[in-house]
Amino acid sequence: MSEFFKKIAEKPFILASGILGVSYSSMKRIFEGGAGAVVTKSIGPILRKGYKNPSIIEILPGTFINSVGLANPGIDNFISEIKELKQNNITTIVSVFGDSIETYTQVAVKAQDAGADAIELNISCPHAEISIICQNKQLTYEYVVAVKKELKIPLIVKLSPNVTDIGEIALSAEKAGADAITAINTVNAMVIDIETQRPILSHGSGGLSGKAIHPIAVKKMFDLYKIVRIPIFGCGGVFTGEDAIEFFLAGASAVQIGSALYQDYNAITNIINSAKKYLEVHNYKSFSDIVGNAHKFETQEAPDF
Amino acid sequence: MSEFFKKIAEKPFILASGILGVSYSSMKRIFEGGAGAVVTKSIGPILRKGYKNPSIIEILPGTFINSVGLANPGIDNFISEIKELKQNNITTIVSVFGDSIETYTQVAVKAQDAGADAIELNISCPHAEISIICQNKQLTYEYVVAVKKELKIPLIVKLSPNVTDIGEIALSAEKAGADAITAINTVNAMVIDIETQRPILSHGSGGLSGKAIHPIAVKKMFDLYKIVRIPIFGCGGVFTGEDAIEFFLAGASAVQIGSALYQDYNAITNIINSAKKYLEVHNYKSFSDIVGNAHKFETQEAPDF
Amino acid sequence: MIKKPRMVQISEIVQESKDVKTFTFNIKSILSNYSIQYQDPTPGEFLMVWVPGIDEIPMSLSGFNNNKDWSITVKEVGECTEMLFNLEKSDLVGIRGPFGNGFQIPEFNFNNQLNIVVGGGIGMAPLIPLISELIKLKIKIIVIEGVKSKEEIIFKKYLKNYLIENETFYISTDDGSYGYKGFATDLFNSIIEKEIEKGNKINQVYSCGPEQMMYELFHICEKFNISFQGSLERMMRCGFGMCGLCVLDPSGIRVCREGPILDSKILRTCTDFGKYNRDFSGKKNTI
Amino acid sequence: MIKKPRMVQISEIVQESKDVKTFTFNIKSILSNYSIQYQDPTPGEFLMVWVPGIDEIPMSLSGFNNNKDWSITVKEVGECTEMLFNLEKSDLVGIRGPFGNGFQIPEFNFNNQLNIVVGGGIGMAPLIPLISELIKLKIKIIVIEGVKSKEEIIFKKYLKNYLIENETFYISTDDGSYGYKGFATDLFNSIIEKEIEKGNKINQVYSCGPEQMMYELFHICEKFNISFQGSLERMMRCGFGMCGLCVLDPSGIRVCREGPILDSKILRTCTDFGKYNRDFSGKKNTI
Ligand SMILES: Cc1cc2nc3c(=O)[nH]c(=O)nc-3n(C[C@H](O)[C@H](O)[C@H](O)COP(=O)(O)OP(=O)(O)OC[C@H]3O[C@@H](n4cnc5c(N)ncnc54)[C@H](O)[C@@H]3O)c2cc1C
Ligand SMILES: Cc1cc2nc3c(=O)[nH]c(=O)nc-3n(C[C@H](O)[C@H](O)[C@H](O)COP(=O)(O)OP(=O)(O)OC[C@H]3O[C@@H](n4cnc5c(N)ncnc54)[C@H](O)[C@@H]3O)c2cc1C
Ligand SMILES: Cc1cc2nc3c(=O)[nH]c(=O)nc-3n(C[C@H](O)[C@H](O)[C@H](O)COP(=O)(O)O)c2cc1C
Ligand SMILES: Cc1cc2nc3c(=O)[nH]c(=O)nc-3n(C[C@H](O)[C@H](O)[C@H](O)COP(=O)(O)O)c2cc1C
Ligand code: FES
Ligand code: FES
Repeated sequence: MSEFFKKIAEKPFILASGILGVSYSSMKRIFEGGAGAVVTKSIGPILRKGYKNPSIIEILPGTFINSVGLANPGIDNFISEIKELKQNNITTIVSVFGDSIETYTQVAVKAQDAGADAIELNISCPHAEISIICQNKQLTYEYVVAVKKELKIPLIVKLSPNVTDIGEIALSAEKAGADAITAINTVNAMVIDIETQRPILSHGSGGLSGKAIHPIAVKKMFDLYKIVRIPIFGCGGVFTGEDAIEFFLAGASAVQIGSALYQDYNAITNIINSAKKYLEVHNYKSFSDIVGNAHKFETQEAPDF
Repeated sequence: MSEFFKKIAEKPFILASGILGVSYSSMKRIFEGGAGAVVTKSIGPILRKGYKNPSIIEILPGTFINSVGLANPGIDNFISEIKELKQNNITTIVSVFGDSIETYTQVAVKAQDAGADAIELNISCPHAEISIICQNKQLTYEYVVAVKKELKIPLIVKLSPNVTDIGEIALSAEKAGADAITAINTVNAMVIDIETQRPILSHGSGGLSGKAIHPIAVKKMFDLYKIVRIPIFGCGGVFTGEDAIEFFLAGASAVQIGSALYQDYNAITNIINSAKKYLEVHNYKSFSDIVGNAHKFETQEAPDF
Repeated sequence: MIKKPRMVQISEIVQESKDVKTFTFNIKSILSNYSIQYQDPTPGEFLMVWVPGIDEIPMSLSGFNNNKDWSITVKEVGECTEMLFNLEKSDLVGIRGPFGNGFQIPEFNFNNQLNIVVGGGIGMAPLIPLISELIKLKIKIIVIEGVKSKEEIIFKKYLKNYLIENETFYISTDDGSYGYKGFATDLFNSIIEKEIEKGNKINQVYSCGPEQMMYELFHICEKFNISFQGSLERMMRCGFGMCGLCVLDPSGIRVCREGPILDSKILRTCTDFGKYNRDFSGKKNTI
Repeated sequence: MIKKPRMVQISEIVQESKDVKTFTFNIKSILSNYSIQYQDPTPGEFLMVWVPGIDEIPMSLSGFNNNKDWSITVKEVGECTEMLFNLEKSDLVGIRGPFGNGFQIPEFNFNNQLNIVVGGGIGMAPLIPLISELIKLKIKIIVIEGVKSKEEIIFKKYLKNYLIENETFYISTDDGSYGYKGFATDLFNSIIEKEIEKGNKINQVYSCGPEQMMYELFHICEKFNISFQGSLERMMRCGFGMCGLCVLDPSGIRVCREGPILDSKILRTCTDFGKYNRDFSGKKNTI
């Protein structure tokens, strides 16, 4: 197991991309709160302001919709942030996107050169052009192969739930050399203000995150665990230790936490402590002891007649 | 406009399939509460007990997961129920499924003969074999064409959100002769009990319904309205007048209500009254005046750089 | 209310008769682990009880106290109840609820009126917390427990703590192996006639048991113009009013939500009562 | 808290100066239509104000009362504020919030100590409810309003209702067209020295305004060992702590959540304060 995956195995809780991932200082807080690694905001080849506000809204308790639109300062402006992260000994996954195979690769390589411990390929943002990649197994294969070729560090591929068969996309990424999968990115959604009759988000639609998508993400994890052999990072609606444990039981090697972190900075520590408490109470030594345990049971495959 | 669609236009609120749709008496209550029509539980060619319990669970406030597994008494046992509905002058949509083009057609024809006002083709139950149909535009086309050929009454096709591109499936159904679309059926999901480590539903996974899926359903409606010309019935997480109005603004000709009806029987009346209040306050004469209004606004298509 | 099934440890198991056991568990751990708001149950409410890997079935609460110990009393009749019977103290069982409406209990005993409680076999289960409540409220009651045979008598010790046998607490056996020989309905009829003769007014009858028994009790009550509340059983999937499996014709009343306790006014309109119910597919079967 | 943006009707618009207007709206309709739980705002909290089709921007509450009339005071500086300026009475505007921490207000005025409030231009907005509160608590205050020029003075009439000009309420103009000629910081410095000479202890300085002004005030306070609370501005997307755009180095403090009011303890650690902020892409820019 590479150095990177060893670190993740020790502390299988990771900050998800796009939440508190603009500057090293918030990522440092999350890391110090107990995360094994942080994923930065998705970084592209050039500065991008993204969509106007409203772009992030809480629509149900603990459920959010966003269309940030991949706002980011561009990789060249972000290098200093990566260096600060590494100076603070923070295990850093840089989330990367581009507008072509070339720019994806360029950004990934620049991030690697700046000291990133791993790259997460964002091919799945539902409210941006790039979502087309993760909807197509061939495109996924091509992008992953190309980026992987230039990397010495591990490559994680982040997938979307907005597809008919996430399994075939994951297999494609695995075949192309991905070292791990993150599932899931946000779920396509829209909220309309009935007074003005217009969609609330400036972009119109956006991605659903938080509590509402947790059972959707757990199902994807359960399905993926049967199909791919590389580690899968579970992502979507982890707010409690219980939510995290569900992911491990469904097959996650690690859990990413995003939306929940809008709360106090100690939210991540509370989640981790509660998940650790579960191990203790149930006499497990580590999270790896429970990975995939939900697959041990027979479920009723055919209905009763 | 056919008699059926006239009735729906007058009272564009419909009981969704599978909720309180076993016996004529609960459907009568919903109809008397103000619905323009009711959709029965999905009925198949033979008696089917479905999956064992637990099969319906509330997992977040107003959000549910179910894997009923198309439990139904079979069309022959259900004919009496359809007749009771018609004797009570209830506009009745019989939801139909089968295990082949032939059985789909047989059940639909029997329902038509028993007096159904319309047929809703369930090709989209996420925890049953039939979900494969709605994931494939060719299969969708073939099933719809075949059933439509034998029907004198309108045919509604119910679609699933668990696909990469719901638009192409809807187009396929339209091309095949569907008279309307219902969107959406439930979203694939899973909940695991961390004490026993097993999925809670006896079938393992199930379909998410209720509040959590409303913004997902609104997005599908918004996308479908741009693509198909036949009426679209919005379904998913309508709990309030506001939720219903969102659907109309996104492009729904009518709204189906399911999960919310677990509440008191007056829930449907409250929703309808609150939606009507909106028309009144905003000086509209009918719901048709606001259908698709959310499309009038420009949203930010490209992000700022 | 516990909405998602939550596992709880069985703290006590009491064998009530050959095929009836009472299981007790304390729900404090569930309430605190999952920050669930607590409300005291009402007699007559039920739980959905999950035996993982087997089934999830409705069970009335046969007891609850201030310490949040809840209990169910189970008769072994099939697969899931058999698995329940295999469980031991400290084993886990999943529960959600309580669901349903519970009995309507008078707030005080005006005019010194008499209430009669009639249980048939395992139907005694939801009546136990009802009886406790009525006694607490100092409402005059007569309890009738009807069983097939002596071995099936349950809760006798408990009831005799509060009630005097053959004065306010009667047992009937079909075979005459204990107490009154014959059906509980016949015993009930004769008790009513006696009380009326004495000039006593009976203002409420509560019942749970086989539907045929309740059907007859209800009609006796109608004859004597006495209000009746019976706890009905129907197949249940959701338990909270969504699936429609437990619906009664032609009112649309959901046994799991507007019931399971139905009063005379509702029963009068009900064409299913005593006639037919539905299996798990939704198909009607005559009772 | 209003989490999803909700439209509210503007009930009153007051032109405070050439490019500053106060908009008032009553939020009762939002609270009742969407059954939102109400909590009184704290001075210093802000709203996200949505002008549909244009943008959604942070605006401090410049007033709120028991009748649930809330107000914001807006300076026209760009696209969205310009569109706000085009709105008329009865027009709709979207709001969510209030967000942020608000000023820490002493519970009573022990030892008769003196608090000083310093606002720079539109920075007066969140200070108005703070001043009202301090007056209500009978805390001795001095208010300094610094503007470029006479025409920019706002809230003068309001403040003169409660405070005596040139005794507890001072105005400075950069160009000397009214009151003290020079920067508010200089006026502040001289007032402090005077008060200290008089033997008065200043125990708290509150401020909002251009960051350079607050930066200097803070350093004056440090010199004199006075606690300082300043309301910071950073680009905001979410407004409630999720996106990370408004985060300060190296503490990770979120201006929208742990702020916008930051005290001396935090400001001492802060390497951004007075130095740099971030644009909407997240790129650092020197101030
Ligand atoms: C509101 C209510 C309260 C009840 N309270 C009690 C109680 O306190 N004590 C007690 O012993 N029994 C009670 N029952 C009956 C109990 O639910 C059944 O005995 C139990 O479900 C049998 O399950 P099984 O798997 O052992 O039997 P099975 O072999 O599965 O079935 C035997 C019979 O049990 C009934 N049954 C099975 N599944 C269900 C279901 N999901 N919903 C309703 N009935 C079902 C049917 O009548 C069935 O024919 C109650 C039923 C209801 C509806
Ligand atoms: C917590 C807080 C409270 C504020 N309170 C007030 C107030 O009470 N009254 C008032 O007039 N102004 C206040 N502001 C400043 C106000 O938000 C900006 O003036 C406004 O956003 C300008 O928008 P615009 O579209 O007119 O200008 P633009 O042309 O879009 O931008 C002009 C400047 O406004 C600022 N700005 C724009 N968008 C944002 C944003 N999303 N978040 C933060 N700053 C932004 C930037 O500095 C930008 O350079 C406050 C800002 C913050 C952070
Ligand atoms: C405000 C916001 C911004 C996000 N930005 C990104 C991003 O830049 N790149 C990415 O891969 N995912 C992004 N995501 C998706 C999250 O990383 C995560 O996949 C999703 O939110 C589900 O996890 P959660 O429910 O824990 O938030 C964003 C999510 C939110 C809420
Ligand atoms: C318990 C339950 C049973 C359902 N059964 C069916 C069914 O038999 N046929 C069908 O087409 N949809 C079925 N559905 C899906 C609903 O009709 C509806 O599409 C979905 O629940 C979303 O709407 P809602 O959020 O208003 O419930 C069922 C949903 C639930 C919750
Ligand atoms: S059991 Fe589902 S409605 Fe009663
Ligand atoms: S504005 Fe998003 S974290 Fe502060």
